[in-house]
Amino acid sequence: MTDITSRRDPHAPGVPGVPAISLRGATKRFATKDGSAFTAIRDVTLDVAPGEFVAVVGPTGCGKSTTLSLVSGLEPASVGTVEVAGQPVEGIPDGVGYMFQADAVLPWKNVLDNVALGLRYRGLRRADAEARARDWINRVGLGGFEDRYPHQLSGGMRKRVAMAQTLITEPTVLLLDEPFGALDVQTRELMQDELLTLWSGSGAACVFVTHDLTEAISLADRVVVMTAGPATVKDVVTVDLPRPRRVEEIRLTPEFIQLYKRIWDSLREEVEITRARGASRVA
Amino acid sequence: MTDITSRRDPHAPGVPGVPAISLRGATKRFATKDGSAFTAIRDVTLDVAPGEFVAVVGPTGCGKSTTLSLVSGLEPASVGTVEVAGQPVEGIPDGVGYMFQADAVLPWKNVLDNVALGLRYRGLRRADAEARARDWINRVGLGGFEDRYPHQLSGGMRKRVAMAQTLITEPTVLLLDEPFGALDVQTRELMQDELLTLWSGSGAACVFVTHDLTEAISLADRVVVMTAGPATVKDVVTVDLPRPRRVEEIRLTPEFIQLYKRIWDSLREEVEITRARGASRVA
Amino acid sequence: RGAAADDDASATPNVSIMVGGIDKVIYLPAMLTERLGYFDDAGVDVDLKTEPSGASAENVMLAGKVDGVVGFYDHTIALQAQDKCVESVVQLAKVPGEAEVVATSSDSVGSAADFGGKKLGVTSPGSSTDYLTQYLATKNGVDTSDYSTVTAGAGSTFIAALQNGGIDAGMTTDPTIATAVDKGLGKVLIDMRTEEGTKAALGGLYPAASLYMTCDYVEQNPKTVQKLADAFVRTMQWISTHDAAEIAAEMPADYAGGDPELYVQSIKDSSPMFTTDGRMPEGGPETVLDVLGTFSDTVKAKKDDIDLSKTYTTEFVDNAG
Amino acid sequence: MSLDTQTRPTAEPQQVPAPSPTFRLFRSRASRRRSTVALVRVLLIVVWLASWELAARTVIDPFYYSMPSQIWDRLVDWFTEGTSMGSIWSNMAVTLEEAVLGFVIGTFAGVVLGIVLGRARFLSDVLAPFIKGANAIPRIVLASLFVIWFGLGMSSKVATAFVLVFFAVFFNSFQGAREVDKVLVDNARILGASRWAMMRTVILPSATSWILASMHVAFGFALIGAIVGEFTGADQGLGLLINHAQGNFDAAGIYAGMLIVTVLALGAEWLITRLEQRLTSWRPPSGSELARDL
Amino acid sequence: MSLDTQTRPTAEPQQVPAPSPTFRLFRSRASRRRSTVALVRVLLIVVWLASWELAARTVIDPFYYSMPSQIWDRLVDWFTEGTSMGSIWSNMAVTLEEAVLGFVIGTFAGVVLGIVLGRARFLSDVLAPFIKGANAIPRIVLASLFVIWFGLGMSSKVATAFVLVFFAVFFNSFQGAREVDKVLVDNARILGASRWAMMRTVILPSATSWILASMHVAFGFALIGAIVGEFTGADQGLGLLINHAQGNFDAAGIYAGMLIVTVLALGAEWLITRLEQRLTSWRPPSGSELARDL
Ligand SMILES: Nc1ncnc2c1ncn2[C@@H]1O[C@H](COP(=O)(O)OP(=O)(O)OP(=O)(O)O)[C@@H](O)[C@H]1O
Ligand SMILES: Nc1ncnc2c1ncn2[C@@H]1O[C@H](COP(=O)(O)OP(=O)(O)OP(=O)(O)O)[C@@H](O)[C@H]1O
Ligand SMILES: [Mg+2]
Ligand SMILES: [Mg+2]
Repeated sequence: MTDITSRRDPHAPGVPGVPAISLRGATKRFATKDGSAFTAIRDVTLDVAPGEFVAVVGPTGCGKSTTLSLVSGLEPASVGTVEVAGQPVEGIPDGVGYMFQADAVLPWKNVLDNVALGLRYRGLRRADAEARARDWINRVGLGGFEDRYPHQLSGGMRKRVAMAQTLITEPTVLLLDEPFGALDVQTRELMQDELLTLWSGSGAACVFVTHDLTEAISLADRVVVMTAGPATVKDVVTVDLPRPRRVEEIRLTPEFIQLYKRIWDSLREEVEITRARGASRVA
Repeated sequence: MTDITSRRDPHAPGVPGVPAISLRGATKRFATKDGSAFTAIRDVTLDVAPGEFVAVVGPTGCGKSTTLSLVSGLEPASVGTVEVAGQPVEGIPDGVGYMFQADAVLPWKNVLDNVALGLRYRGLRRADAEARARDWINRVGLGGFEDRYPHQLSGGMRKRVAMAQTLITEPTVLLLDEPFGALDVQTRELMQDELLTLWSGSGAACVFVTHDLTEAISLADRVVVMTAGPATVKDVVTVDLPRPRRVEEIRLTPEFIQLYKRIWDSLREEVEITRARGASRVA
Repeated sequence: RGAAADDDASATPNVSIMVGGIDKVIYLPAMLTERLGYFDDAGVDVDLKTEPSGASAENVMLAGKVDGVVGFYDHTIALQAQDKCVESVVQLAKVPGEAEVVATSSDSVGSAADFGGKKLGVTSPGSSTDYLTQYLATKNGVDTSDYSTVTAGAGSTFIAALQNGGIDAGMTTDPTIATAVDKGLGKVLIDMRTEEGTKAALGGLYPAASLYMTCDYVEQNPKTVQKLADAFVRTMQWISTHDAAEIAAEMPADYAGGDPELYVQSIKDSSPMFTTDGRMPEGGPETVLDVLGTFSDTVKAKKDDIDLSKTYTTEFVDNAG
Repeated sequence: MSLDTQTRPTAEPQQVPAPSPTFRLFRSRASRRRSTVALVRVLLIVVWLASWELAARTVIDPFYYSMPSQIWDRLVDWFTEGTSMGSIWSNMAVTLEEAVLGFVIGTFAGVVLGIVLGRARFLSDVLAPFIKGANAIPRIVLASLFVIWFGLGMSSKVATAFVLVFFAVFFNSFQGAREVDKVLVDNARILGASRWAMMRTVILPSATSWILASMHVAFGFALIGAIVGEFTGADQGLGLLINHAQGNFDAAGIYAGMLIVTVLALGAEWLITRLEQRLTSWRPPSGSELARDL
Repeated sequence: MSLDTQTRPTAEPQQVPAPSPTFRLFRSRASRRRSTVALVRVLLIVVWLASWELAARTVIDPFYYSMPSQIWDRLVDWFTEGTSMGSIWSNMAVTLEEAVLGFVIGTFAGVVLGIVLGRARFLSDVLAPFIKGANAIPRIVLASLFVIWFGLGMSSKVATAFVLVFFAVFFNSFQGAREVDKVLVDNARILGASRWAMMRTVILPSATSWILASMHVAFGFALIGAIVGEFTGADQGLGLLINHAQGNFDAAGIYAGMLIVTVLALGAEWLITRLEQRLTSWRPPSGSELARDL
């Protein structure tokens, strides 16, 4: 793994003391067909400092993606406040990068154009944008596939295109929704490396949704465990392992195992609640 | 984990001695834009017996999904033969169930109707189909969400709907393309249980694509490692661990660790080749 | 339109004339004048346009898009009822050139008195075929509500309607009349293509095809109008001195459609309707006013205010020659 | 960097039964929006009519353009006194019947043929040029051919309405059937869908928004078809009324006729929109959020 | 249960440069398919013409229905001798020019307005009833209004063609702009797309198949519009030629005119299909595989 520099970068953007992301009692309800409201997340309060890496874990369907959509400004909160860099979120805040859980690359643009998209939107000249896009395509291991269209790629390759598309804009608030789920173990580690390299240099705040606890612990400064839906923050575990970390080494250390166990127990409770609720509702 | 019965079920369908799936030198080429051919898989030879559980691992983009699409009859092989239950594949063979890597549930049907779909296609009466669908919805932990539409579900919930949709038809050849990637660890184990329960009773042949080696080893009779694209079968590792298996116990046994290491090394080579190739092609 | 500036005896003014169906036999003098070269001889450059479907030709003229219209005289009266001054400068026909054709299959219609309960075809609602039919019926004691008016168009649709019983009888012009008779589908019941027939049917002449222009145009471009009148009057005289075959020979070949003989026949049947001098026939305007004043909603209301002398002028045809 | 770890209440009900205040706020915002829309519409109409009336009384010639007050008088006249072709209601009924018949038959044929050809490559390759060519045949010419073929009765107008509706619906259904997501079709095939079940459960629902989009245009076309047919040959109907007005330089009559046609079209439109809402109720509530920001 | 573990060759080239025999087989199969299609088409035409000719010579009356041999004679006549309205080529040129202009302007306006309204909820809510109502106004009535407004020149026919094209394209662009996948729009917003960039890179490409589908119908409509305009008042054009034939019981002339219009439409269709292929080259090669089985 790449050497990772100090996680508190002195050049980090954002006013010191002002959290990059701040959720205060954020609740999101969706209208359902019969007119009643379905609460997806409830009273979520969470601050993420500039330059901090937070991993979010929680039972499936609890509300992790919904939380990210509030931070990104794509959905307004029903109750509570959401702030990015100290400003209430209205529309898309500046500097937010969001890699969606679903496939979101443009089917009518090839890999090169898809990756260059954010730069083109920011008004870069085509040649410059493409040069940087090529660099990113190589970093995610897709060199040679520049002129393929998304439907000609495998699921994992599309994910990596989306990754490059998001990272190329060098966001200061980076939201990643299960980015590496469709990758093989090794590629996943390579991508994790890439991500850490970018992040550590930039001082960006990063929120990383994953189901892989090992991944969560090895990447994050803090791991947030969410409750069964409607989700709220159940537990926050600070990962005090020194950086740079070498996953293969640390995963056998007692600290790692203890952290893993703590998160695992916390999460299991929630999953069981989710499960029991599903079963009882039908009974 | 549930108790798992003998993996050679006496009531297994299929003629004894005739493999449920048989690929012989199967090659698949796609036409690319400039008229030349891109080889996705090359010369794949593999037999799967009735009642056997085969896990397939390989670098991302190597051709795993393509292999499944040949077996399912959705794509014809360019060269070589593909047989299911001793019959050459033309159109969709009887008894094949295929859970796609991409989202494939019908957006205009709610969860209940989506799960009941296969039974309705088979001509079951609505009431019967729905009763069985409700049962399956509970098994995958979605009780209470029967009348939700797919866009109202989280990514992991949609995957579980797809799972139920596939399993309800009780296929004799079961193809699963990264079914549990989007699930949290616990839900994933519950689903694995469900899958094994169904499979062990049915004598179905199962091909299971995954990136999670632990999952592969704990579920499969054999693990097939594929080479970097164009994929062919590189290595086949027989998992001789006794069933029923308890993942949490066996993962610390020396056999497990040895198997893991063997597969891991084999796979790492391929991933590195893929990676090097990507890098060199641009250089 | 800067036509006034062109109004000079020596210059060659441009005039655009819209014909309400350039290939209809009743409007034949327009194209014939051009074919005979009389417009050129008179020193006027005429641009003939066709507008196949009736009434909006006048709108186009009033909107200043064309200078003159070859159409039915009765429009000048209808327009006056709407406070628009339009006058006929050359009268091409003294009778409508229309005939009531009865389907051969229906022998129950022996005269207009038998119209009751029948389906009677007209070319379009509010056209002169419509008003003449109403007039004929009423005059023969059949109320307009006792028969049904059917729009049957002209040409093949009319013929087909006769054949398949869509109408029992209908009023139309040549070559539809000639075709219906030729195909044995219909016979002429009331013939308003001749002076006698028209007088018998309507009690007077019914001036129809004419060249009319807005009063303003006529006032501002007397010399141009004179040239047009000269050309048209020559044509009218030419028609009266030549037989149908000679006339047909002057017309564009494809006006004969599929059947040249039939075309000659229809010219022969219809040519008695033309005036020989372009003059408004005596008593004609009164008949027209009588018909429209009875049945047209717009004219009915203003019947007593209509000043017929403003609907035509013989000034130019008098000077022609 | 602060963080509040909430202790969670024991049994938070997942469904909130009574709408919370926030929700009521949402709803009232939506209804406020609806009334704004209605207001702006009415305002537009009033401004338009007023300026028309004013212009007609001053600059433009009402002989061509008529004016709202005259049109209103004509409408009142038609509805109280009747028209020269009988009661206005029966004229409307005739035209509407022709249009509705043409619409229903045309839509049905267009959807069926469109979907079938959309999924049957060979058939569509063979038939495409014929259908595309047929679409270019001028409908007024066809209208008179139909009068010849079918006579002056209702059938010739229905046929004219049909040809207008059919092509509009056909091309959209055809494209809609082609655009179906391949993975959905594959999934249904694997699940054992028969040809017919595939059509019913996958192709048709997926093409629904295509078909509905064409239906919005199609009813207007059906009315046009009926009226063109009436122009060519008929004994009753709104087309004749308009034609009659044209023959009499009655601009007010022309515009009044067009107005009635428009109102009929909007009525049908309303019904189609209701149908649309029913058929697409499974969709995410359409992108108002999204449109706001765009 | 057997299994062959292949030893892999050291450096298998990932791209196969020369088409393998299998590939050549594929290709020849595709070309064989193309020629079958052509053959069936020709066969259909021959059968149709022959039965028409036969019927006209025996049962049906060629006075109404004409017959292929007469139509052929009329065409030969037109192309060698010319028509009463000048050379057939100049008539075709006039009509084509009107149609093309109406088509281009109508498509442009339809796409722009459709896309803008499709994404601007409030505007579309306000304007929808007006546009839908306007769509129901009979085009023949409009055509005569256009002559009054724009005169007898080309512009009135272009306007008639325009109104036909516009609505067809508008409704599809509108719906196409609404159907854009929400996640693609969200992604582009996050990536910083301006309103205009969003239109250009997301909405428009996504609505392309909708727009193209409507363009297939629209050129036929443009021709119809031009011809309707010519019916209303003109001095040249195919519409007059057909109208002239109608007035003279020249059934052969009517059908010959329609045939020429059809050929023009197919020519334009061919061009649109080429455009379509270019614009949708990013798509998976359409579901022939799929259609075969369906
Ligand atoms: N538009 C919507 N309408 C109604 N309910 C919704 C909507 N979007 C999400 N939900 C519900 O909100 C809950 C949370 O969804 P979300 O996508 O945030 O889950 P998640 O934690 O990301 O799950 P996963 O790990 O499976 O992706 C789910 O129960 C889902 O059904
Ligand atoms: N329609 C197509 N046209 C061209 N190339 C294709 C097409 N479909 C797949 N490919 C290529 O074939 C290769 C194998 O794809 P496949 O989807 O089988 O990979 P995979 O092993 O399933 O990968 P992943 O683990 O990422 O899902 C990839 O390089 C992909 O780009
Ligand atoms: Mg999610
Ligand atoms: Mg795959």
